[in-house]
Amino acid sequence: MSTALRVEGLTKRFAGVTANDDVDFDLRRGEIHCLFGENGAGKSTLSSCIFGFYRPDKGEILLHDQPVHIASPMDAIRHGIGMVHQHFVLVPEFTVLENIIVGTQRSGWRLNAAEARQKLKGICDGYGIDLDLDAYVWELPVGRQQWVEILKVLYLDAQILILDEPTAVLTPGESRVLFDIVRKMCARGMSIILITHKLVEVMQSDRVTVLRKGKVVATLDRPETTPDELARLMVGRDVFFTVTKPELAPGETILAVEGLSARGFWGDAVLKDVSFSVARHQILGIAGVAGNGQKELFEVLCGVRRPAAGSIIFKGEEVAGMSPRAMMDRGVGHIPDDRFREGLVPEFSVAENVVLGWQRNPKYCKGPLMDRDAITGLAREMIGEYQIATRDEHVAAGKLSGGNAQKIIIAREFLHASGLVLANQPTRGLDVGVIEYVQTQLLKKRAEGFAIVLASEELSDLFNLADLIAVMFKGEIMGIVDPRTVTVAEVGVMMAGRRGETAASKKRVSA
Amino acid sequence: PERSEAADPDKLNIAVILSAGIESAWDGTLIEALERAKVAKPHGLDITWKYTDPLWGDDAGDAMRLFAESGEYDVIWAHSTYSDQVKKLREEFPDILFVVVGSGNEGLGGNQYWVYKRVHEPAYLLGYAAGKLTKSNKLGAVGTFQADDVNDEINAFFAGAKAANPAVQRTVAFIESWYDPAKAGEYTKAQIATGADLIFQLTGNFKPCEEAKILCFGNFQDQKSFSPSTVLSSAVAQWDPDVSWIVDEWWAHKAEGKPYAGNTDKHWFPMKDGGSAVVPNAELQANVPADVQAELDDLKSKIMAGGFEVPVDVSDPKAK
Amino acid sequence: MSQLFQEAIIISILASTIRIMTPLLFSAMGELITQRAGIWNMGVEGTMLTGAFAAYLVATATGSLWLAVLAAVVAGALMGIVIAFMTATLRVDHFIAGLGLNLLAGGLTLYWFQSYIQGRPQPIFSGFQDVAIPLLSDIPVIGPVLFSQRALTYVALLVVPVVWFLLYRSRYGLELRCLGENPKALDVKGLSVSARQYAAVMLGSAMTGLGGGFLMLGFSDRFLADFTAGRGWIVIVALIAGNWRPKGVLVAVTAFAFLESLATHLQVVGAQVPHQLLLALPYLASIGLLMGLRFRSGQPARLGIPYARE
Amino acid sequence: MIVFERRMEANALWTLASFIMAIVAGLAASAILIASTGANVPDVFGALLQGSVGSPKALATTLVKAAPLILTGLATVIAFRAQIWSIGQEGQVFAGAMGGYLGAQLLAGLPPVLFFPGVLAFGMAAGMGLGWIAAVLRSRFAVNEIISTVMLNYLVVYLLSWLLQGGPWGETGGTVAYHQSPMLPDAAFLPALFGSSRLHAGVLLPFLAAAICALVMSRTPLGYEIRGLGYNPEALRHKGVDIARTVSVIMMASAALAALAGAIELFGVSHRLRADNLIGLGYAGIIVGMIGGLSPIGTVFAGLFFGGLASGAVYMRVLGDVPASLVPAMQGITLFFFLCAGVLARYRIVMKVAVQ
Ligand SMILES: Nc1ncnc2c1ncn2[C@@H]1O[C@H](COP(=O)(O)OP(=O)(O)OP(=O)(O)O)[C@@H](O)[C@H]1O
Ligand SMILES: Nc1ncnc2c1ncn2[C@@H]1O[C@H](COP(=O)(O)OP(=O)(O)OP(=O)(O)O)[C@@H](O)[C@H]1O
Ligand SMILES: [Mg+2]
Ligand SMILES: [Mg+2]
Repeated sequence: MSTALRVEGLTKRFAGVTANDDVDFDLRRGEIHCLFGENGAGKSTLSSCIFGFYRPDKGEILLHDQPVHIASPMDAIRHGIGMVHQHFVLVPEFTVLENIIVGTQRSGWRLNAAEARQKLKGICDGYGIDLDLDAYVWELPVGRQQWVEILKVLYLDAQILILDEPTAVLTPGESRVLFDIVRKMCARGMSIILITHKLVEVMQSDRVTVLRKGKVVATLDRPETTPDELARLMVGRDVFFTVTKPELAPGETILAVEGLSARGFWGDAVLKDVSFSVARHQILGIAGVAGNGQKELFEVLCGVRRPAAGSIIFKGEEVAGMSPRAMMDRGVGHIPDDRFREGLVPEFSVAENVVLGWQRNPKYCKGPLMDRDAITGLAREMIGEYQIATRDEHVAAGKLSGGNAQKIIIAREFLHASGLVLANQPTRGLDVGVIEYVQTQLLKKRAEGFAIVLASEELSDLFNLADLIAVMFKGEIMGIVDPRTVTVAEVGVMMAGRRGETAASKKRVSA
Repeated sequence: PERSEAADPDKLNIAVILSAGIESAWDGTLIEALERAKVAKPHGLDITWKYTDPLWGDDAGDAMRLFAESGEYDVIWAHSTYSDQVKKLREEFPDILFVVVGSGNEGLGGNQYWVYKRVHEPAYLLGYAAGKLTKSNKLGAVGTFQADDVNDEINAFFAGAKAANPAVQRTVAFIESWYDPAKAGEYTKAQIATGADLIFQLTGNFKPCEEAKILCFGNFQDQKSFSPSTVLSSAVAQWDPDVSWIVDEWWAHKAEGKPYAGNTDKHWFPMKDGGSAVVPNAELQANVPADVQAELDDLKSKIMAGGFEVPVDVSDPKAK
Repeated sequence: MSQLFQEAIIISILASTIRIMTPLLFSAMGELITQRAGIWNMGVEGTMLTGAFAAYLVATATGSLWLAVLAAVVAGALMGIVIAFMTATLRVDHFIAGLGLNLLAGGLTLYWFQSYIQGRPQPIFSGFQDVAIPLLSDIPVIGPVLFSQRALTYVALLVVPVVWFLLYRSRYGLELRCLGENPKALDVKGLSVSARQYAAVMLGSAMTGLGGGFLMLGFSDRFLADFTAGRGWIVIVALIAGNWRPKGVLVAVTAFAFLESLATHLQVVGAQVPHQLLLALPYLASIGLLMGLRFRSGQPARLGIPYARE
Repeated sequence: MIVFERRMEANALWTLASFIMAIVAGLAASAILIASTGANVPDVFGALLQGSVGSPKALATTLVKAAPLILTGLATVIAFRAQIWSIGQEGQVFAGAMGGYLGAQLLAGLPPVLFFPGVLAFGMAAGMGLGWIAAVLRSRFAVNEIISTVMLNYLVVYLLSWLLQGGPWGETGGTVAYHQSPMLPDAAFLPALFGSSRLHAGVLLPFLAAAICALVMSRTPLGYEIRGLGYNPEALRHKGVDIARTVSVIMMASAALAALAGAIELFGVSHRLRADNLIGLGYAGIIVGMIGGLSPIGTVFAGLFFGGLASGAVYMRVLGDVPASLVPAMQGITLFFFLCAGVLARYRIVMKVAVQ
């Protein structure tokens, strides 16, 4: 196989961090080459340098063994390099078609959509992608938005494709479709750089390059390695993929939800008649494809969204419609899914974020002033206890990698909650080391006697952790099942809208 | 008083604090009067002056103080409501003659003189002509802000019109801005739309009259140059008697040792003393029938001779 | 009051609405283009003032009104370069760049004006006259309201569909809106964000300057300090109230102009309330109208946020 | 190739150097402007210096001019830090003076220790009323605060005009009204700090206010919430902060500061209610606050700088023979160079060999 692209001695520094340190890397024609590494290891930075989006401080890029000068994405595109960025680079207010053609037309006054439509039809048919080109992107579920990103690249005739965590927002089914398509691309001679944290996906590639702290640790042929080895290379220690969950008898009911409904901005029903209950020492898993009401459910439970109907009994008290403040004061902890938007103030320091929401608490105040010593003390304690990788407690939270930012939220919520923790997608986008850590922490709280509501698109999370799994579809609960008695496939069917057996829950509730 | 016996002064240097800018009618007419005084050389004086940009409040006070402390100025002519500032200075500079002008001032006396300007007599004459010339029996007046020395003109204009033609209806508008020609234009056009066929224009925008091809009257300054085809006549302020009054007072103090005795009440020079005038636009004379012109001439000579007094009415002018 | 309902007055109210709104419309459409490109230019007042002053200088110096129009456009575009340099190149806070421009323009125009007239009587010019469109202007009510206006009024009214077409139907418009919604989407395709922002701000500011120039050339014969008298703020208000859409902005500007025209006529027909209340009416009513309206914000997502790649 | 590279940490010396360069460049540009009209540049600058810092009296004037600007600047800081784009400082200044004047009518005769705090409180309360209206319009009716505050500015100006001309507060009698109220009694003049100087006691308030603002912003829960609201209101909402209430508090506090500016102008400077010494203080305050980097201490310096320019303006006009409008032009020019300096300070200039 010939080399499609080679990177030699690439170094990229940001103010203060060396994100890539003398990286050597090569991509063969027609292969899927996985970049694997912890959060913050420098995977996205390396990709962006190849794509000409960042300018490396040192190093060379060779295409087909010829040194090339890639000064901007324009050059990269000209050389047939395309990139799907880790975070969507889409315009929600534009249609799919507009998102794809914006900036690609080089002549003429009028928008020439007809021609583009024709070409896109060809691409979609060729790969079996089904997407309404005239839908607004804001109307699409996140999973579908990823297809828009991929179409953008294909539309520009890329031969080398960089996919930065494309499956983070995809359901397992969608991920499978994506992999089928990626393999088709390889068969057509395209070469793929794939970034992912999911070992299942890594194991479907041809070769793997492991990055740690900006350096290449190893490049391995996939058949010659194992997930355990990769994880060890990545973190520098052994990682256990299944945490052990002790059997615990559920205690008294902490949270009982009955007939809960809620409406969206346009008055549409986003939650329909949701009922469940969680007890002490119990984790209720919420399964479902993102956008099926999980977010709204958590918002109602933590008080930021008003329910339209129904009751929420928390420790025997009706709390439906109470403010977030009231819920927090009653001991409800909330780990939101959008950590940098809802869970943290990125510009605030780690210390400031540790007391977010508790800034008026007398514990952290001295008279009318905030007690700096108490707050930094607490922050240091949390940094130690939760192993938050940061220079010190004064660093802005937004500067931390996703995993470490998530730890701040977990630390804060666990510290202040008593009784109930609501965790929505706590492991999304995290590397396996951190996932293991988050899972351990949740189990620790369970053992302490908390009730936990945990939503995750990773069914492995739920099967590892949950005592019961409620499956949501279009704002409704399709059924509540016992993970010990159902298979992943059965849950998958319910996630697609088939009503399932709720015997397990009934048994427990009546018990 | 001692110095004055040594030699009569031959120079008079005036510092002028402008309130709106040389391009405005209020300030521009003063400078014109000073120009004439310079040529006329009262008491053989070489009159020179320096003026500031528009200044208000304590900035004006600071400027006056700088002028006063420089020792170069004999008269500080603050051309609007500045008695609060003069109050803080006049005792410190007893030799300097301070002038404040127009409404809103306090008559302090001593070395503060209070020049007042009323142009209501010419406005009455314009109104009289308007009353005779109107066909719709409806007249308009557009002003900037209400004030004592604005209201008197508008009221006199309508009083004149009423005297000439009891059927006259009036419409009045204030734009609450010193400088907004577009807004002034809309108010004028609105008046024309309500049927006004002659406008007393106090905001200086004659375009609407040009477009509607109607006649209008200028205010405070001869404004026919702005719109030769519409400005039939203007009620003009003339500061010459005021300037010469002040020069005389200063002279009497400087040369004859007479103590300053500023007025504490409003003091204005009527039309007969040259404090104001009607300046018609000769090119539009054909619009005024001979009999109307004769009546106007008659009325004017009565006013000039003191046989007729135009009442001063400073109440809020309202549409009627 | 009943006078208000006479035909002549209704025509006058409507015609006045058109006159009040057209200069604002140029500027608002200019600011719309600027803001859709993600630049929150608070310097509308200063840009309009500079356009008006440039128009005045050229009109009095050359006597040519169309050269004066050109001058207003060029002056506006120059102000646009200043804003673009501050926001796109230096990535200074958009608000302060615009407010600074207002300060600068207010000071410089007055300084140059005072230096220009140097104490002599202020030169004046004779501005645009109404151009009645044959036949159309004879239609009752609509004719005098819409079809006997200044030539630039027709241009202003045409600008709305043109801007709409530019934004929604042209290739440039798609890229321009993309600047405001997510400039990174252009950047990752290798297109220069800042070059496009310069172009958009210059075009937008040129139109904003034209608004000031039209105010001067269409409705005045001279320059005065603070000539635009706060209209730039009304433009910004109209843009927000119009939810950043050409049609919306047109409606907002029209509504404001209509209220102002109505207040004008109320004072003139002698409504027995303090005239200050009538002058305040457009502002009071605007707030009232906006309290009743509620819509999903059309504010460009990245409006006012300086774009940096790293 | 010479490139600008972002600095990790600010370097104090380089920052200082950047700002000195800005001042020099601003002065150079102003000199060109002055020379363009034929005036003598050294004379003009000399006059400016003399009028701003050249004598105790000039310094006093600078302080008196800076005082309201610092207050409106602080009002801007508080609102803008929370990303509340209030343009209402102008109207709030007016409201402060109007409220103060009303207070002076009602509290006349009280001893000074009660009278002055009382009338200032009246002024601030009037401003807070305006701030509250804008906050309610924003929170309850989703009216953008730029719109509401701009509109309220107009309304307040017309209200004052009516109060003084046609309404109850116009001066009547001997000296007929000219958009001003009668003079306040001497007892209502803020006492002078040093004998007969114009330096009234009110000029201390902005400094006190700035210190309080600095403390509130950096050390109190409210300041924490203000900053947080500016960065990420959504996270605050999720963490139990009542956004509507906080916005009200911020807008009212901001308005109170701006209103205090109007009140001290009334009781310390003009001693009668009139518009012309209040016009522009609010808009200038926005610029002062932003030049001050939206920090209370920076605002004090920016306010003093603007105050100095304003106080030097008259000298420049009288002694230097240039139009007083040179000052806003100079302020604008310097502002732009300051902005450039602010950017420059965050970069270092390095020689670099281009990567191939
Ligand atoms: N624009 C930037 N400015 C400053 N530092 C940055 C920037 N982008 C990335 N970094 C830092 O560079 C390092 C590498 O980041 P990068 O995004 O490449 O990691 P990654 O391997 O993609 O991580 P993840 O798995 O979380 O996406 C991190 O320490 C990150 O904080
Ligand atoms: N990002 C979004 N999220 C939710 N609703 C939206 C979004 N964008 C638009 N809408 C709503 O969808 C509908 C159609 O939006 P669109 O912008 O196409 O309106 P429109 O009718 O084309 O407006 P105009 O013709 O004035 O441009 C409107 O009700 C709009 O408010
Ligand atoms: Mg990444
Ligand atoms: Mg649309």
